Amino acid sequence: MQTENYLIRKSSLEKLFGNLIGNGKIVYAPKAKGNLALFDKVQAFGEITEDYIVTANSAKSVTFPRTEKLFSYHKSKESTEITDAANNTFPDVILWGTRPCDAAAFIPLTETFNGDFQDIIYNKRREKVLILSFSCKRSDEYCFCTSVNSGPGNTAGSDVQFTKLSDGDYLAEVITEKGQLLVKENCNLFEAKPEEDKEPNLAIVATRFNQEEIQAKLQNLFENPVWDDKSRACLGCGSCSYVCPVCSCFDIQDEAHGNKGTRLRCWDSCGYGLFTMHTSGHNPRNTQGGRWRQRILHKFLYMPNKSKVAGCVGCGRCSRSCPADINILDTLTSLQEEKPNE
Amino acid sequence: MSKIGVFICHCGENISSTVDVVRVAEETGKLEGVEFSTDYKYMCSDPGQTIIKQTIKEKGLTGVVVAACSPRMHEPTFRKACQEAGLNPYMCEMSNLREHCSWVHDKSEATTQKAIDLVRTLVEKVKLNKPLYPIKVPVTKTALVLGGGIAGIQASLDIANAGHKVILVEKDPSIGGHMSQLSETFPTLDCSQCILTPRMVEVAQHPNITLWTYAELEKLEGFIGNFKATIRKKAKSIDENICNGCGHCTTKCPTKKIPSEFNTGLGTRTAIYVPFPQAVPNKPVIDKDNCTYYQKGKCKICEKLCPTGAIRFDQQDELVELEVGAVVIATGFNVMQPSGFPEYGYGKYKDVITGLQFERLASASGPTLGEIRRPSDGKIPEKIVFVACAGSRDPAKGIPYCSKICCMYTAKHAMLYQHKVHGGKSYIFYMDIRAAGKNYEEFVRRAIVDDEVNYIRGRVSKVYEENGKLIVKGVDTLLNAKPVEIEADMVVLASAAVANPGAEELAQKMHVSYDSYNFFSEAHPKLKPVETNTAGIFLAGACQAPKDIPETVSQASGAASKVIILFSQNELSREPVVAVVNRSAPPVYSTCVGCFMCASACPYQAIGEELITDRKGNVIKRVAKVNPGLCQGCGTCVAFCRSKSIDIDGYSNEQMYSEVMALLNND
Amino acid sequence: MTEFEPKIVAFVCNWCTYAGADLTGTSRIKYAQNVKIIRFPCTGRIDFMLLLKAFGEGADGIIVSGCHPNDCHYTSGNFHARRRWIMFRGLLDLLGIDIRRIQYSWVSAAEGAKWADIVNSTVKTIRELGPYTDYAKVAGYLEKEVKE
Amino acid sequence: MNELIQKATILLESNSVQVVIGYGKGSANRTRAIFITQAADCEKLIFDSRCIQNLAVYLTKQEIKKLGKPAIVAPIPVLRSIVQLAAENQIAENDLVVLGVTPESELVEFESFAAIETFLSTHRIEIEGKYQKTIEMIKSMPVSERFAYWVKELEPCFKCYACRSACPLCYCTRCTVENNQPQWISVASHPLGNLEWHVMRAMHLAGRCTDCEACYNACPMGIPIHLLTKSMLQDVAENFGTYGPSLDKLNALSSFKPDDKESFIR
Repeated sequence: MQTENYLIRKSSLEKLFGNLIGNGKIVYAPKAKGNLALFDKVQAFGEITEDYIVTANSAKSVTFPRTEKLFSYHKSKESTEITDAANNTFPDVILWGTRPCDAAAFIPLTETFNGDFQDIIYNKRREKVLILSFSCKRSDEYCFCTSVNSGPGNTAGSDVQFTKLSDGDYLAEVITEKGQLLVKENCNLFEAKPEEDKEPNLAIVATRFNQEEIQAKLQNLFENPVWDDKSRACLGCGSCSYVCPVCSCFDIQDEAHGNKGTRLRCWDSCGYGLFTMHTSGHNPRNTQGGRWRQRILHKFLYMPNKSKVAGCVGCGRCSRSCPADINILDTLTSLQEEKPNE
Repeated sequence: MSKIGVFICHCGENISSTVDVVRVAEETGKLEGVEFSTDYKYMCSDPGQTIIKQTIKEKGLTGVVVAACSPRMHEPTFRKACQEAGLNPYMCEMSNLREHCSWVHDKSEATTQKAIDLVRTLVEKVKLNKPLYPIKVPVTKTALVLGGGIAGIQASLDIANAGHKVILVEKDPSIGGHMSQLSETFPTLDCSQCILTPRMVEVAQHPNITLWTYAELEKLEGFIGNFKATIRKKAKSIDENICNGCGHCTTKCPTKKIPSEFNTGLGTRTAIYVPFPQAVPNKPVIDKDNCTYYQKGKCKICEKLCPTGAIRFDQQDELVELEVGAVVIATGFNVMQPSGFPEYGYGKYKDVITGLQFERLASASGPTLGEIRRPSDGKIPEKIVFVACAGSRDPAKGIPYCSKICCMYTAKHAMLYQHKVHGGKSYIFYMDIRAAGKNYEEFVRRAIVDDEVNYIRGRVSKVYEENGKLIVKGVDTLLNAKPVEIEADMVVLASAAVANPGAEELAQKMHVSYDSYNFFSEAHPKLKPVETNTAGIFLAGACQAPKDIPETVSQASGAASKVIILFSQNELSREPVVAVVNRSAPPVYSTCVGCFMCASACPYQAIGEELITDRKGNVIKRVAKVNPGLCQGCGTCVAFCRSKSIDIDGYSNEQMYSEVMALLNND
Repeated sequence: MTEFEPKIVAFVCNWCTYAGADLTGTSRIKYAQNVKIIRFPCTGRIDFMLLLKAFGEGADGIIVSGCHPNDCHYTSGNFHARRRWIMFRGLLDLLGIDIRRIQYSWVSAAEGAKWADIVNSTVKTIRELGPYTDYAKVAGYLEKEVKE
Repeated sequence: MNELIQKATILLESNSVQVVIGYGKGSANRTRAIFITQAADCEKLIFDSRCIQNLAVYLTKQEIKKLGKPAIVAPIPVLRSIVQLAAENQIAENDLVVLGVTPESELVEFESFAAIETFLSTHRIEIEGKYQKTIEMIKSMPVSERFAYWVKELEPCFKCYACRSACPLCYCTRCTVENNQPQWISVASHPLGNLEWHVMRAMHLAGRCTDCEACYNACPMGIPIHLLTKSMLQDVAENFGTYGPSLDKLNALSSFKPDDKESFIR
């Protein structure tokens, strides 16, 4: 559909929030915690912080929770009864205050869950999510959205995107039908707005590399010292994957309690040594260098090769949260200088 | 897939009267992996065991749960039955439905439900059991016997006569113990020393017995068949090899007024002394605390007089390490000092004495040469009162248990008195007369009928002195609680038999359990009366509980036979419940990271290190390794291991975890 | 309304408390059915995680019992256990895991009556504290059917 | 830090070590661990108050071990970890050069691990007052409230195990949480799984933790997990009278005293 532009007054924004909460919707929004902002359930408008570049955690958990019940079972000597979680009804969730990068991340994420296998639970959850993104007025040196075909005002993935204008009011760009419905239900809060260039109200994010170039280079960079060099300080934790809005690897776990139990889908990370460990003890990816390479290749080569969408939206979270200060941009920019293997 | 058999025992009616055993069998039969479940009157009986054995064979069971009494009772029985049916014995577990359920709860639904829970828990455990095979360890065929009383003497002689080496350690300068202090013995009135001394001499001369007197256990390490004992040989201040036992030193020693322990303070001894004339070894020791030279630095008369030059003032205690395969504890008992009972006047009036003191007075080798004379003035008492249960059966001020020997020895004392003091009058205040034993009741009858001892059923409330007499006030409960007052010349208190003062410390050194009175605990009150909870350590005599001589001797022979059985094999099969460090294929080899916290926690120093090397001999990994011979299976290391790399067979992480899960999830 | 019947798991060593509980039986001293025993070789073997697991699986209370100090069949397993418990208890308390629900005790093979007393008094304590709903709520997150 | 750079250069030039583990410039205003193998690169070494990562964690990492014998830039927290790692047989004196850095940014060299221990005896671990206060505040809550407090604090934990990976003492090749026979700890990061994980982590550090705060610094969600280990450090000190790392192989939990005091065992 064609994007529709509206104006929403600063004061109306709070009313909009009030209406949503009033209708019993679950709202996730950035909440301050120490020096961090975290996506969390909020009840009141006052809980929401505006002071963040991006939140420490991504918003992916609303569609891909870190622990997802797939089914539960109850077995006896004769038979086993299974309750499939795919039959569940999932709640309406509103993501309030995602950055454009986070909203855009749902595109590759949804691709992943709809490849060879259509994940019912993921899709049911995704259908119920309304994404109200806020464009970026600030960026930091970790941000590189513009290098991965996105930007501080990218509306892809959002249902509605709000941009704070110089007078404190907001431009509301309605991108989807879901967004239209929101405007309809709260029409008294939205005013018509003529076409306006929002660029002056956005942060400037320098383009650091070209994604397509990197993709082409990576075809022939499997054996390269850069992987070990750039990952030497890697501690082998999973924080980069877990804060990443696109990372979607998971592990299947059964939790048994006597004859009852649950099968769970839990987040997993290619940063862990155990991720590729075989039962025999052999580990094809047995150093952090190999694991770091996998992370980069997966995002910048395998995913775009497979589904045309890269697995990175340039939010920079992985670098910000890395306890060893391993910076993905460092690796990517130095890759640009590498000569591909012949 | 597991095929578990569940066998619920009624134990006659012991279990079935409160637990619905049929339902327990029915409910547990529904559990996954349970192939068969049944209940039976007596699972431990022959037909009961046959049911188990047949079912194992017919159903091809992979595991067995017997829900019956405590595994501490019948685990070996049922494991053996499984083995006979071709199932590894460690694939059998017991669920304790008797001691932990039917005997402690009333009949109710909750009791049956608890029984079901307990059985289910063991079913889940046994599913994770794995076949285990006994560990073979060598046996050092030398026994250590602690204590040279009649118990230690008997045990030593029996073991030695079976052809095994014995080291007999006695803390006093001579063996003989309490029995050597006794005058005559009930119920035969034969002279105690006359029957004991030949045994003492036999010990001294036996080629298989090494006798160390004036010595004590310092430390005991190791395990059955392989103990390492450290003995402190206290300095006797003489060279035993040179001393010929002539006795010059003891007669000339200037310090002569030391109360003689052997004569219970009724006589004296010198600082260099032999405790009694028939002592074995008959060689003196110097009592450093009372010796003038040791205390004041001058004297050395004994050294000057000694014809062989055997005195060694510079002798030091010596610590000797021994390797022994078994230990018999025969450290005896002690007599409670009745000073906690001021009403009896013990300690206040010289003529109120204990039963043991009376033994010395009545003994031909005693301070009065066997004449009954008052300690105060040496007069022969015309009237004598014996007080039974002076401390025994008195939970308030004494000890709650019965000292067992007092009824008999008090009858004996009264009888000896009547025989020695013609025309004397003797009275015994008693609570009950306990004379169960061969010829015991007849003996007491003889005292009452033939020797006219006056038995008064009642307690003594007060003893006090008046005009040179001891006034004994009491009550005769058989005569409508009529007050009784006797003007006596002497009062003898049958003071309680208690544990030795060092018993608790000794038990801790040896890691054997003991009861609240500090008597050593037998492994089972009925079926393992000479064993302790620690394999290879046995009990003989009154260190376990008060006993008379025949009982002590029987138990000593029993303990000896246990040692002889142990020594009849060159190798010992040990329970394979030991810790193991995991190993796996390269490149992991083991998940152990070699922090060795387990090694520092192990009480047995059973954990060493192992170097994992490649083909060229380069060290790849340094990991912990358990010596299964030393490991005793406590599992402390297992709970310590952060990476869960060490586990214990029989109580593995998976087994304990599944027990918790099963116990709390009844569905 | 039926009275709350707490689920209590007892982690006991084989040599002292298990034997002590046997003696309770031999002596026919009655106690509440709520406590069920799991036999360990030694208190030194008792992994703190098992206690936590017990709460996670719905236990309302826990008894941990072994040989008195100096009486350990394995000489020092109970000393190690004691240190572990001191630390564990401090941590649980800081975390707000109700340490009143864990009764530690020394019960020797000769203390049949003490075992009955420990059981009965623990059952009484846990009855007073009520079901451990705080923990059950956390443990039952996936079921969301925790009974208040 | 010229002294440090000079020393590192000499070590690499003389091939006394093959790698220097130190701090270099990082992203934004951060510093990061750098691994210098060429003497010429030693100039990249920096040291200032931003250098808070505990570098000792790298001493047991296989990727770093492969580089050869290391020298390590070691401020106080790193020194403490080195002593504890030595006590736990994870590092050997001859396989490591320690470039100690005092709080005043002065270089100290050590002849032996024992010398480090001696040096540390004048730099004892102290739990800062603000933490003591927080711990006291938490302890003063009613038990139910305290539990709720922690459940909420631990809620953001998604089990990335950054706390574990950043801790020099979490060097196990297989962590308990990775053991699934049995599955001691729920892998899932639901409230129970999170609680169990943090109890286990803290218990496994009891008597070992050197209070470097690496776990807290590493946590991407800012969970105050260091309060658990700090509180346990206090408990160790109060109950067993020991505080901080020691070369003595017997640490607080693998040793005991027969007369250890407690008030809760009946």
